[in-house]
Amino acid sequence: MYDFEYATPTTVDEAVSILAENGEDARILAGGTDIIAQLKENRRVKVLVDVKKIQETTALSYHSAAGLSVGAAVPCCEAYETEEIAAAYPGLTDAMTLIGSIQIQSRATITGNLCNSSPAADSIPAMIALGAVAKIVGPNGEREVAVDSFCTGPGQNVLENGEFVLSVHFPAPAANSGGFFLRFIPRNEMDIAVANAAAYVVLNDAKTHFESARLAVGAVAPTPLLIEEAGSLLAGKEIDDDIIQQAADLAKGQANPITDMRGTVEQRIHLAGVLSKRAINGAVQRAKES
Amino acid sequence: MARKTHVTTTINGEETQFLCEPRNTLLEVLRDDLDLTGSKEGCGNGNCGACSVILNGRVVDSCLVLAVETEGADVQTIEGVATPEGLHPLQQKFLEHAALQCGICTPGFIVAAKALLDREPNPSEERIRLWLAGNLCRCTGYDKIIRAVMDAAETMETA
Amino acid sequence: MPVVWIPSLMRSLTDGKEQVPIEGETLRAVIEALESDFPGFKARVIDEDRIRPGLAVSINGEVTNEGLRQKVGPNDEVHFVAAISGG
Amino acid sequence: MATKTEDYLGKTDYKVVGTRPIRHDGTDKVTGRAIYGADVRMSGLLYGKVLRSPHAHARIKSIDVSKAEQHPGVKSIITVADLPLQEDRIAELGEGAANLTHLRANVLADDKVLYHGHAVAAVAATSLNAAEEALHLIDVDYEELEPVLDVRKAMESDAPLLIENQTTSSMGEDTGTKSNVSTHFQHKLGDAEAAFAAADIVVEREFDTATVHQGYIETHNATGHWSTDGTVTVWCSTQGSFTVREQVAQLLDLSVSRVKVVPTEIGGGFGGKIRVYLEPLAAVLSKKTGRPVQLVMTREEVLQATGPTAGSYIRCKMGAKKDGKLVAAEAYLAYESGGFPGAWAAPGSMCIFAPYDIENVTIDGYEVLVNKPQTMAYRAPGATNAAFASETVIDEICEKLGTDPLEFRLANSSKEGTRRADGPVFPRIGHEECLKAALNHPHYKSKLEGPNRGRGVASGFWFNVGLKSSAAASVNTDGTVSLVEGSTDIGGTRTSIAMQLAEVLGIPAEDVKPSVVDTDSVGYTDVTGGSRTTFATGWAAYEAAQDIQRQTIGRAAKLWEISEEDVTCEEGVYRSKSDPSKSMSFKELAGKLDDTGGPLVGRAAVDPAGVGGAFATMIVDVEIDEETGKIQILRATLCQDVGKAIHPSYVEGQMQGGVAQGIGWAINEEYFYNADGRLANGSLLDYRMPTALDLPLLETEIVEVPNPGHPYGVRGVGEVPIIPPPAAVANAVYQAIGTRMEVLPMSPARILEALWAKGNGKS
Repeated sequence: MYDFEYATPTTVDEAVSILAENGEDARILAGGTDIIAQLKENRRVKVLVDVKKIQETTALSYHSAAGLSVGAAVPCCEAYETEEIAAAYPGLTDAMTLIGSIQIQSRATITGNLCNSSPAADSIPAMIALGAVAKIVGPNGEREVAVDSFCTGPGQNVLENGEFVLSVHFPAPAANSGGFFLRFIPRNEMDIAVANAAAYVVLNDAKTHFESARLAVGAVAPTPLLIEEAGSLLAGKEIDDDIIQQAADLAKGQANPITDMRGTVEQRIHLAGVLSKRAINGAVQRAKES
Repeated sequence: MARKTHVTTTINGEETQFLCEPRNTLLEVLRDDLDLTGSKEGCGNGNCGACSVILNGRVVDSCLVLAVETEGADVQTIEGVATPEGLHPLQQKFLEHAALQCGICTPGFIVAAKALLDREPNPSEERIRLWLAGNLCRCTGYDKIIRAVMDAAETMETA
Repeated sequence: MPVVWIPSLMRSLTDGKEQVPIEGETLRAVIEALESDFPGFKARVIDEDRIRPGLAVSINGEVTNEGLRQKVGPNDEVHFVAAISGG
Repeated sequence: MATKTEDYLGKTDYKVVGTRPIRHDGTDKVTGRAIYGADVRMSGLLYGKVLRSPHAHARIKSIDVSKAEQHPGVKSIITVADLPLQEDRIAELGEGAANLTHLRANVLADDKVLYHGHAVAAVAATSLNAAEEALHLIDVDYEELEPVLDVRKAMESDAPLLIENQTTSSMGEDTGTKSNVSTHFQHKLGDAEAAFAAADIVVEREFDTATVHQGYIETHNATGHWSTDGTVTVWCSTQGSFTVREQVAQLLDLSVSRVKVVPTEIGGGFGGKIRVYLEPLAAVLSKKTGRPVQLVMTREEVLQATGPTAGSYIRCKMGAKKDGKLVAAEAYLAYESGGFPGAWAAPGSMCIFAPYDIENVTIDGYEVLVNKPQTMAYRAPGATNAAFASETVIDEICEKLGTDPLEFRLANSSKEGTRRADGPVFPRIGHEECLKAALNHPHYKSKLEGPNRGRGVASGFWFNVGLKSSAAASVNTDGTVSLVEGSTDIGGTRTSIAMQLAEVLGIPAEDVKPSVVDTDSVGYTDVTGGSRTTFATGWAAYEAAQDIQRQTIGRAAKLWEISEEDVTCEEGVYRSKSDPSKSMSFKELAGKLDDTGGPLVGRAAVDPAGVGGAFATMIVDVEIDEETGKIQILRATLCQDVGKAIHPSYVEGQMQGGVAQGIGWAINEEYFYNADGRLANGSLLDYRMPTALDLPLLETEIVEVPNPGHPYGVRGVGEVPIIPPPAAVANAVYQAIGTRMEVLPMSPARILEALWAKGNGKS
């Protein structure tokens, strides 16, 4: 590992100024599960900015009306072990309980997963489906960016020099709603998604029709994708296999994957459809049980 | 030579101070500076669990923690699992069930399993398998490990 | 008389014969006898007065650890097989 | 008095053998106290790192270390020029033979690098980070060459040559033609061609298997100290301290007595920790710096540059009569040996048809250079690839005949007297017993229902080996016995060896104190490998116990002032035949050693024949997700003839571990190389070994057909369990989805393609 400096700012301003001053040479350390692994692969960093001492990053709050706010340094396990959160956001919980191992979940954060901006990130489609918004702080103050437009390419995102994500916000779940996330991996744990999918559906009171739906897929394009057309298609429709299949086919249609050692183009496109269907079905099931 | 940071932490119940570079992982400091070589490095990037330690009550891969991050933290390693009175039930059951062959993954498994039983005294087989999926064992096929953990949980419940 | 089974890739030396009964009380004597009947045989199985590295000799199914000194009985079967170690 | 082998073999009332004592080294291993290679600490220790080739195939034009030498903390940098030149000869290295120029060029590349990760230079520095930084400052000028990664392409006459003067050797004869094929051999029994012509059913298929790694969790390591007195000490995790001694001595032009190897605890090996990689580097770096030097590989280095097992291409053809008799078999096995010659097609070809009594067989084996790391043994090396082919073909014959696959195997099984394709005749073996155990197993009798589910079976054979072992035991005055042996303990063998000594002396296993010691402290002992440790080192312990017992009888006679002939010993109790009032236990006698002649030591060195070959039969149930192609293992059972299980828990452990590795090989594990020959998945994230969540509880059925060649009937258990799983899983997959899988691993992508080819599953 190359040498680097370690900074522990205690305020947002302090962190922003270190980041702004060092530009690309500064990286954020929260859970460390990506950045430390990258440093071991000889990634060069001048200063590692540990944001865990900034109070806002460790805040985790949930209100049934206001929704969920997850600070940038809140590890996955802390979020999913909070029963109300797990109950209100099962789709997010699915993702958080799948990221790496228990050991990884003890440290890894959804903000880190978001900012690493891997096309195969597990929590990003889950966040997109739930309509999550990232709160970004930087030299010009705060701004909010929807997670569905946060990533711009593999490992790339909208963060500008000096900016970092302070927290991620999730709207309160609607009545009769359900979320679901799943991925396909060759093993049953400890793997990078060949493809993944998340769905969030809101049903009518009778739970026979979709009121609205959001479907997102990952690892099938340079960034995780929100399949907006799937949502438009499902809204107002009666729940049946055929319409769900059509929505899943829309995800397949938008998939634009690559072939690598983890999967082929054909396999990934196919899986985008399979997983989308399963995600929507899973979300519907949960909405019906809600 | 990079300058070193002074860190004060609690390791296995004892206040411990050490000097480290920012780039030193907790695993390196445990092994190379504190002579706690029970935590093993199997992969260095969080994929095998051999370096598992309990950090502030949660099991982590110490290869993916920087030592400087542990200022003020509480760290439990495999060396702190047994007491002068004897082995922890998990350790005893690992021996009785022959749940180790080469033994290199064993400290990580015991630490991770302890973290589970500390939280959930009566986990199912499936739950144990999920919890321990981040700990690779290449010798046993996991069978005897799973049985040992289930038996230890039962013993601790009735004790 | 002991019978030597000729490895298939060496049967060109023995006019295609798969098995050769041949006199000899030790492995060395057996190989020398084969050499005199089938010139070139010895060099294929012996290297510096030892059985070639990678090769082993089996007498009645038992790999010998006595090299060329191995006693060979009148009813014995002699095979040249690959030396096996394993993981 | 029990002193003869016959007195022990086949006994049903062993007191120690067959019990399950807690292993002697257990507490150290569950508390983190056990010292593995990377745990060795000493004053003045320097840290070493190895510079590795980024290319799969390149000529080294120059290496410039001058910048790196100036880097703070760097103490020494070495290249191949620092290793004595070796003549091009084959040396016996205590574990098979090796060409010394190749061994040297593998440790540090000579004029060419032959695989991604090939060692090029090594640095010793005051810290690991300093050593690592220095690596980036070494300038190597490479001329890149075209890599060849596929065994069939490498065999083509116009393929790029890895070793330019390499020719093909066929049973001692050199073809003289330059080729990547280093070895061709052949086994011929009967007339396969004629028998195929007369067969009613002939099945032929082609198979490919990927390169896979042993995947031990502990990475390679070595700590070397070159003393000013000219002796070298090496601490390392190895399967064989004596072969490391031999290899280091040969590579450094030292006599073996100048090298001492201290084997630390070892974190898995499975065949992969026999060849030296770091040990000579640690020694030379220590010589140059005057300080001890430690090198520890990263996981990526292990995957890139140690010895995985061979990828292969296999053609297999078998023929049977309508009445269910196998009459002919033919195989063509081409195994990758990696960057240097020496692969595992030989044992593969000797095992491929060994479970069956077939009168007409032709087998051709080829070992082929490719730009991958030099392959190494992996648990029954070569046999798993081979059985994947033959056991799949047999399954298809059973299907065509409409016969139960276990009944068919039973009807055609090898037994005592069956001639193997490579010539020799089997002694007493237990394949039939394994098959019967499988037929009668509740698993096989259970119903498997549900869509996309299938059950498969397969058998496997492995020779096991004997080789040399030594042991010495001293009797302590408290009645315990301290046992020293040279077999590094990877899976509880201290205990299985100690138990064999305890059985003779009639003392509890716990009263034996076994230690694995360095090469100066015990007689020569071959590697912990070849399933030989409990067999051969156990035998040495048994003999050492006999040596003790001969002496204790003398001591008892002296004590009682009677003749030795008047003393009997049964299960640790000494009695006078003529005077029943005289009796005492081993422990009591041990307390009286001082009065009867002083210390008592027993010793033995063995090189046993009588190795018992081993068979295993597996039953496996799978379920396939039709939409994703993923295989889930529902249930797995292995029935294995172990001869005699000395410590059944660790026998089961070997069976389960082998099955788990075999399942990993079957469904997910493989090396991914980019087109330019770079390893893309050098991590445990993407080299996908099974996790706890990927396997069910693994059922074991220990079959005991005592090996008449061993005092207790031991055959050896470590290797054979890895052989059946890939074929058994493939056969189960066929039952589930109706496609014969011909490529390992049967990854989800490959299963999905198979489903698509049938028109299934594609949404």
